[in-house]
Amino acid sequence: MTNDEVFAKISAKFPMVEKAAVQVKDYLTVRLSSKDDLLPFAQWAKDSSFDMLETVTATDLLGPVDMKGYIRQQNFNPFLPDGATPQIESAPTTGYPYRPAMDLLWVFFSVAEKARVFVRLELPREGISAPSLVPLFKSADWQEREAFDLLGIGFEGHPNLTKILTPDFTQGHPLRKDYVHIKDRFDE
Amino acid sequence: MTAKKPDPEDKKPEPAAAPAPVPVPAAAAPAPAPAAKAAPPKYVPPTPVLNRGNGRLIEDRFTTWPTQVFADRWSRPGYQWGAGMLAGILLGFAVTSALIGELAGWGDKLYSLLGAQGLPPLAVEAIWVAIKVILVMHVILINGLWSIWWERKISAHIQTRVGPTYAGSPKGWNFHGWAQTAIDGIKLFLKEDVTPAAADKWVHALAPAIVVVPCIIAFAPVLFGDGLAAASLDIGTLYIFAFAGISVIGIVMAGWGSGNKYSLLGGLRGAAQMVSYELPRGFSVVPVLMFAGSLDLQVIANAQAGYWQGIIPRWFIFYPVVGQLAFTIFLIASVAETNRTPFDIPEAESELVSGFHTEYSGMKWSIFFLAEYAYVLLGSFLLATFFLGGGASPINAVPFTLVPSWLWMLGKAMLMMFVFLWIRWTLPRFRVDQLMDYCWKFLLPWSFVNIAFAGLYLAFWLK
Amino acid sequence: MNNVPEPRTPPQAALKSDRLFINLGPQHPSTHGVLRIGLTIDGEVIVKAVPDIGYLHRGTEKLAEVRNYHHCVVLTDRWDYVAAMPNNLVFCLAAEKLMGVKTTPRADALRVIMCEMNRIASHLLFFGTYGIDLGALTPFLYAFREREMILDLFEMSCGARLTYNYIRLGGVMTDVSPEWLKRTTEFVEYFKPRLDEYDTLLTYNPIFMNRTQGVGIVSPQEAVSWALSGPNLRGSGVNHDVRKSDPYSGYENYDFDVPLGKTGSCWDRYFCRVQEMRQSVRIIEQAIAKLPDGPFMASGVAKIPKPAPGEAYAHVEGARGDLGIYLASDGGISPFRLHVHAPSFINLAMLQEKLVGMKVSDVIALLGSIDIVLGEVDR
Amino acid sequence: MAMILEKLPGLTKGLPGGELFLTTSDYIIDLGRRQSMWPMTFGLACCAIEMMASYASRLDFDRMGVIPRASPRQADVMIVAGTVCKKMAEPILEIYHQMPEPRFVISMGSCANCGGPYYDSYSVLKGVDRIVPVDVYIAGCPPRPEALQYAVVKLQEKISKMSLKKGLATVQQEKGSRDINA
Repeated sequence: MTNDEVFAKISAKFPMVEKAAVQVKDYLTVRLSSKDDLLPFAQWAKDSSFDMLETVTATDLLGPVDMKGYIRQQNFNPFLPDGATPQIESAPTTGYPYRPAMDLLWVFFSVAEKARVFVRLELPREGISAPSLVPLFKSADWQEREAFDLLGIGFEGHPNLTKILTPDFTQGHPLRKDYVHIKDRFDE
Repeated sequence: MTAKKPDPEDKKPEPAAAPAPVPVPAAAAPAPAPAAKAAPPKYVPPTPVLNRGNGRLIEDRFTTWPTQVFADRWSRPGYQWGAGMLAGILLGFAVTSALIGELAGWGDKLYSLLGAQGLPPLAVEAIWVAIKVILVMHVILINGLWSIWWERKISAHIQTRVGPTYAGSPKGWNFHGWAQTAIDGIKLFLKEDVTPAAADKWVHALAPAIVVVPCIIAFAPVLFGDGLAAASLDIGTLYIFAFAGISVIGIVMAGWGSGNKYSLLGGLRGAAQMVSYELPRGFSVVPVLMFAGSLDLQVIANAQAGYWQGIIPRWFIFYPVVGQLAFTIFLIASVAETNRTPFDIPEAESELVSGFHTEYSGMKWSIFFLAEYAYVLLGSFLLATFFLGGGASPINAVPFTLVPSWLWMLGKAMLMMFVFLWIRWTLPRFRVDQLMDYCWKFLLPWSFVNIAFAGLYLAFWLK
Repeated sequence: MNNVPEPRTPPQAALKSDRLFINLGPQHPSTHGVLRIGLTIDGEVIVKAVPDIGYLHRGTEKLAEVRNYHHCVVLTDRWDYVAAMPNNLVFCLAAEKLMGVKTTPRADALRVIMCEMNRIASHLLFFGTYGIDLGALTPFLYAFREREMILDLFEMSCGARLTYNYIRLGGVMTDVSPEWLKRTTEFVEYFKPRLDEYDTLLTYNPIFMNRTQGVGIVSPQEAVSWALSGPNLRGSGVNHDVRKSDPYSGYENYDFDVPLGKTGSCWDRYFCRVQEMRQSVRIIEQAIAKLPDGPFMASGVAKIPKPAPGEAYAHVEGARGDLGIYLASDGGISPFRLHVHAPSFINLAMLQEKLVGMKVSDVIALLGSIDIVLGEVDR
Repeated sequence: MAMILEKLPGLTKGLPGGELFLTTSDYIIDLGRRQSMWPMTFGLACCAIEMMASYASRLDFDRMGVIPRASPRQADVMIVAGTVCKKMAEPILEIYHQMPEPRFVISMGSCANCGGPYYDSYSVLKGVDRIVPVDVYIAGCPPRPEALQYAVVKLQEKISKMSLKKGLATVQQEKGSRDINA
């Protein structure tokens, strides 16, 4: 199935789903209008041969990453000239629409048709939450926990939404752009 | 293929080509005897390699295989000493086992000699028993030195490695790492002895003793050659099985007393396994006992004397079908009794860390190890006695029949021990339920069938 | 009435049994790293399993946001450190899509050769460690003998044994020499009979087959629902291989089969990997035979690339499955967002459900057959 | 046993030949510790693969008497092979305390030395020497198996300098491990 055929099928069923403005290169990217569309869409995907949920993740669109999230020390390399900065610092670029929102991403894959559809949903950062797909796809379990742990996205209906990767004493969600590292007992 | 490193084992000179045992300094002229043979290849240092970065010479000792540097190692005095030490261990092993029996033969003389000193009979008896106990214990200790080293070398060569090489090295006494076990022993002796906080202190401390003591006791009637045994018992077979079976208590104690869940699982698995495999092990010997008509190991060995057609020895393993079946079942059950792969589920490293001895360190742990190898030795000697004709020569011809019986016995036992090690380093591990199935549904029924076969033989063939 | 004795209650709970909680890991000989599984067992049977990961969480996805694109290749090496070439490749493919760089045919062929050799090296490691997990120590040593040869070849081409950084944006780090090609051909010839040796040593060993066949069966529906990939998916009989369905780097030009399992048991997953090594050998032979001439690096890759804002997704068939990278750029020198679709992480998730009802020994058999690398699970 | 060893220098102080006895004991003790170093089978990350390679056929660690033990109770050396993440720091410290004395630590690879490529990561411990005393550091990412074997040789040299008079402890061991809960 080509991307256009897939999109034709989708738009026949869900007229409110539109092609995303920024397409993931070479793949069909659609954008949901609200988070209420997600569960019907996922149900449809599961029933119509898009039976594998490959990825659940999100992008924080707040802005360039905060350098306070990294444990940087002064460079003690004596071979470098004074004032040299070998480490890259984050910097905003002009023209990119930074905004306080998160762009969620689900990737559905059809094993039979070898077709892939990227589903995006933009939600505001404050108190962000989305419906969980665990009842439909088992693979959503850990990936949603990962997104919760690293990005702080709540998934409604997830049976066990707990930390998965970071240790218990890590505060905050590291992949958020405004993450500030709070020193723990392992940082002197 | 790629940058070739010389395989050390291919280039190894034959041990037979060793110069005379007199220590010859490395630089000295070769002795007359080796001069007649082809001179050993002289070590030629490789062409110097320059570091491309800084233009300095890379020392050749980092770019060559160590054995290549020591190509003329046999001329080094340390190497000869090391070989001598290893031969000493082996010889001590043989002599100790031989002495047990020789003393048994001399018993009457010693008895009368001690009695002539005016000692009371009880004291004479006590001295006599003490001598034998010490000798039997030496068998186990020397076996530990020998068989652990041997296992490490055999496993290494099975796995395309070389095994211990440098042990004993600072003065170059490193003949194939002969001292590795001894050095491990020194280290283990000096290690901290940890008793975990959660452990049951007394049970934890007693468990190794309860594993190793029955093992030593079980060696009493073991036949080391023709008429060579520390104690000649009418019920020798039963005695050995009875005492060897006690060790399982020690394993359960180790598992329970360690206060570790892995140990507990290992101990319970060990108990289930060892109790189960006692049965096929015992029943597989029944045909042998039926043929020999006795439980006495000496009688069993004597029953295998002689040759069919003057060629094929009348060993029980050569009795068609029954002999081979009994041998196989007994071998498998013996491997299972010693907790070695493929039956090592009590200490399964990839599942239970180290099983029942997870929490043991230092000397206590090494006693477990000693007991394991002692059981391997026990199994080897039993196999040699029951199925391989004891001290009898396999070939009915003059130079072979003149070899002392204890040497044949030792050779057969070592062959069997090699089989033990070979099995260990080849096969994967069973699962617990499969292990039990294998015992109860396969080995045990077949050992019963085997007894029936043996009865038919007795009725129609052997009369 | 008073004379009637009260009925005696039977002694209750004469045999009191309790469940045991054991911690498998984070330091355990067969967890292949630092995985922890909390097992609640009833005798030898597991009633509950809770995998706990994150003991190797290094925060690579966050670190990538303050590295430039060339630096990121270095980070990718250390996800799946057993097969690092596909990691390099997938990041480069994604970044090249963002930048619009087109690689040369020779670079593509070299990438294919390297990835397939790394697949062999990775499966050899799996073969060896799976043997150790099931108690056979010797296959590990044989596997490493061959693996060392592959590592020697890698060392000859890029100087590193494990973390290669060989596949760069726009091509590869350096061209291979004719000597290298000759030696690789020699290795391939040497390696083919070794595979038959492995089959006699482990694959068709009755004890090994008893341990693995019929254990940890994953049905095709379950496999798709768990989004398994790689040999774990194909072991269940689902025909999905990125090299066939979504070809990259010229895989469509090579003739190879996708080995499939029948029942989805541990043995099928194992067997898929062993068969994949044969297919990799075929691909390497073809790629060397028709290795095109030309430059090994595309022109037009900046020293500090600044791709235009956009998003790209690339995925390859890594040694462990469908390894994908989602890369977003805001026009700066660093990726704006890097997300790794890590096959080990997703394959491992099925453990919590599949382990229930198994025996303790089978935990190791199942865990080993999934073939995880903790660096990729935790990233 | 350790208690007897500690008292030995005092006991033999005035005795004739006491010095000779001590030196001989030192030699034998060091020989045992040096040539029979059993590391934990304890892999963390990439370096663990190189550690496995050094046990394998080509480089055969068994030549030096180094065989891996699965249980910390039977191990002498802890090879910290790979990135030490903060979540893993406590288990490592626990394993270190489970090992019986004398115990040694080899820090393998840049990550275990100082954090390596993850020098600014929020979840990586910047060097295992922040929690346990390290005897030998190996540079590299990952170090070659030969480097690990060289580290073992260096550790052997270090052990051969241990003596009863100095209390049979290396400088690092006296430093002890860090109490991370303090």
